[in-house]
Amino acid sequence: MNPPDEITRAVEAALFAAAEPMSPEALSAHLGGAEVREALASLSSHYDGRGIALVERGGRWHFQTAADLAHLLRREHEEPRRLSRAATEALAIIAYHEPVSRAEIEAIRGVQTARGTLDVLMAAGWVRAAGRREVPGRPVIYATTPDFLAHFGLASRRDLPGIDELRAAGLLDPVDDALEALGVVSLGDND
Amino acid sequence: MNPPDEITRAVEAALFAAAEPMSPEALSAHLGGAEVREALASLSSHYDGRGIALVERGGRWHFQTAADLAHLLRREHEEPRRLSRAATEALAIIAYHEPVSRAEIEAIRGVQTARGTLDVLMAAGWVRAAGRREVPGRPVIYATTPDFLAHFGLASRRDLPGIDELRAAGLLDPVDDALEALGVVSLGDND
Amino acid sequence: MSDPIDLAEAEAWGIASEAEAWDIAAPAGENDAALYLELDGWEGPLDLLLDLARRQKVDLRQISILELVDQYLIYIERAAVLRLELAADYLVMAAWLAYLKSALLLPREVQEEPSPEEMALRLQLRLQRLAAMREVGARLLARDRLGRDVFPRGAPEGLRTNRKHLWQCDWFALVQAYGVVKARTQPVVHMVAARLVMTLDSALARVSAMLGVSVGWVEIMDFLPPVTEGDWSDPRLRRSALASSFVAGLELARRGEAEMQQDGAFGPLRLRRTMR
Repeated sequence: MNPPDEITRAVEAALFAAAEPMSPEALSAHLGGAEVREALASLSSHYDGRGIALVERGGRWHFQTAADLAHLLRREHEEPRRLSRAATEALAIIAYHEPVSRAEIEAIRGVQTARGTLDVLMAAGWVRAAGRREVPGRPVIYATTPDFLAHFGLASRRDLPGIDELRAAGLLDPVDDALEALGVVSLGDND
Repeated sequence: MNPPDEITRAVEAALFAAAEPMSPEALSAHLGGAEVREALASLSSHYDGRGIALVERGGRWHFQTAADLAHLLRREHEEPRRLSRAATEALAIIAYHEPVSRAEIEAIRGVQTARGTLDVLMAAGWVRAAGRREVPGRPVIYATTPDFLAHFGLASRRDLPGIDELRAAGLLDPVDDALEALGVVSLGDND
Repeated sequence: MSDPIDLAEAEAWGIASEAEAWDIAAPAGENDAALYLELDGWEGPLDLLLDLARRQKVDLRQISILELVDQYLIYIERAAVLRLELAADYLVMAAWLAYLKSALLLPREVQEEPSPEEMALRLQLRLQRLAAMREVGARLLARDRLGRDVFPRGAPEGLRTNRKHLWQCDWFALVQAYGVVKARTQPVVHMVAARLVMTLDSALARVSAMLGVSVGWVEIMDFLPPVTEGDWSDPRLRRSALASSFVAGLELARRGEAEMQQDGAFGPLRLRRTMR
C-alpha cells in the first residue's frame, strides 16, 4: 500500500474527526474545495477488512466499526432502547412507502397510531415531517431522514431489505390499486 | 501490507469506539484477555503517515487526527462584513462616552439599539462589558477594548477627534448635508 | 381445519411474544387505551386476524378466509363467555366477518356490490400488507445498527468551521458616525434666512403713486418695478412684489381710492383710480 496522498490524508482526518456523517460536498467545502471523491474511494477500499470501515449512508460518509466485531464492542455500549411494535411498524411503513400520511399508516396497520409513536420516531431522528399532501385536509406526510439510513446501515432507500420483492409483489401498492391490478371489478369501475 | 489479524482489528475497533484513551490492560480486559501489545504496535506503525495516528499518552492509547492536520479541525472561515450603521454609531458612542449603559447609548443615539448590535460589537472584540452602573437596575456598562484601539490605529481614546474638530471637519452638519458632502469633501482636505 | 384456538394458550402466546419481542418502551401516550387498542397483546382486530391467519401455516395468499372468519368468531365468542371486555372494533369486525361469511356461503340471486369475494380478497390483501410491513420492520431492526452493532467514533474531535465575521469599520466611519449622531441629536435652531421682499408699505406707496398719474385701467403686473432695475429680476423678489402690490391694490380699494377688475379666474387683474 502506498502512503496516502495529502487529500486522502485530509479526508481521512476530517471524517475521523467529524461528529456527523459528511457529504462529499461538505467535505470538499471544509477542505477548501478539494476534490474528495477519489480519496473517498481509495479510503473505502483501504479500510476494507480492517476493524474500522468507511461507509456511505444516504450520500454521507462516516467511519464506523466493522459489523462483525459487534459482539466485542456491544458489551461496553448500552443497548439502545427498543422500539415498540407499533413504532417499528410505523417506521417500516414510512420507510417503504414514503412519504406517507398518518392516515395511510393507519390504513395499513388497521389501528390508530398513538400520538407518541411518531414522536418517538421523530425524536430518534429517523423520521421527519416532509410537508403536506395536497388533498382535502392537507395532512402532514412523513419521510425518513439521512440519520435513518445511517442508523440502519443503508446506503440508500434502495437498500431497504426486501424492497424490490415487495414492490414486485405489489405489496407497496394500496389495496385498491392491487384489486384493480388483479382485475377485480370494483364498484367504481362497474359503469 | 498484510490484512490485519483479528486481535488487531478488534483493538482498532475498540479504540476507535472508545470514548476515552485506553490502557493495554483495559483493552485486554475488554477483549476477553487477549494480548494487545503486539496489535497496538502493528496498528501504530500502520497508521504512521496516515491522516489518523494511534498515540500513547501516559500509558493509554487513543486515535487522534494526525498532528500536522490539526488545522483541519478548526477552520476559521472569515467573512468580511461591514459594520451596520447602527452598530457603528453605538461603537462611536461607546468610544466617546465610555463607560456607558445601553440606555445611555440609546439616549445619545435618539433611537433604540437592538440587543444584537452590542453583541456584534462584542463579537468583533471591540467592546466589552465593563461592570454595572450603581444606579437602580444596575445596568451593564460598556467600554472599548485594547483591540478597539489597535484596530482603529489609536494610541488612546484621547486620539479621537474632539467635538470642535468634528465641527471643523463638517461632521456635525445636518445629516443630509454631511452625506452629500461625503462624496466631495474628505476630512483630510478640510484640515 | 386447524384446532380451535385455546384461548388461554393464545393469550399466553400473545403476551409472551409481546414481552419477548418488544419492549413497550413508551411514551405515556401509548398507554392511552382509547388510542391504543390492545386485546391480550393484539393491536386491534387486524392484528388478531393476521395472527390467526399465520396459524393456518400457509402462505397468506392461500389462506382460507372462511376458516379465518370462523377462528375469529370463535375467539370473540370465547372472550364474551369469559366476560373479557372487548373493544368495540373487535365486535364490529366480528359482525362484519359474520356477514362476510354468510355472503360467501349463501347462494346469491342478486349480485351485491362489492361482491363477497372482493371483500374477502380485500381483507386478504390488507393482511398481506400488514404482514409484509411487520416482516421488513423486523428485518430493519435486525440490521447492523449504528450505536448497537457498529459504532461511530467514541470521542470525535468534531469539525468546526468557525464562521467568523470579520467586521469592518474604519476610523473615518467611526468618527463620522459620531458626527451623525451628534448632528442628529443636537438642539436644532431654525434660522430663517433674510431674503429680499417688497414690503407692503413700499408697494402701497408705489401703486398709489402710479395710480395717481394713470388715466385708465392698468394691469397689476405693470405696477411691478421693471426687471432691469436693481435686483428686481430675481423671480423670488418679483413674486413678493406681485403679492405686495396685490394686497396694496386691495387696501386702496378698501379705502375707496381705487377700483379692481378681473374678467375671469386667472384673467388679467386691473386697477384704476376711482373716478369721482
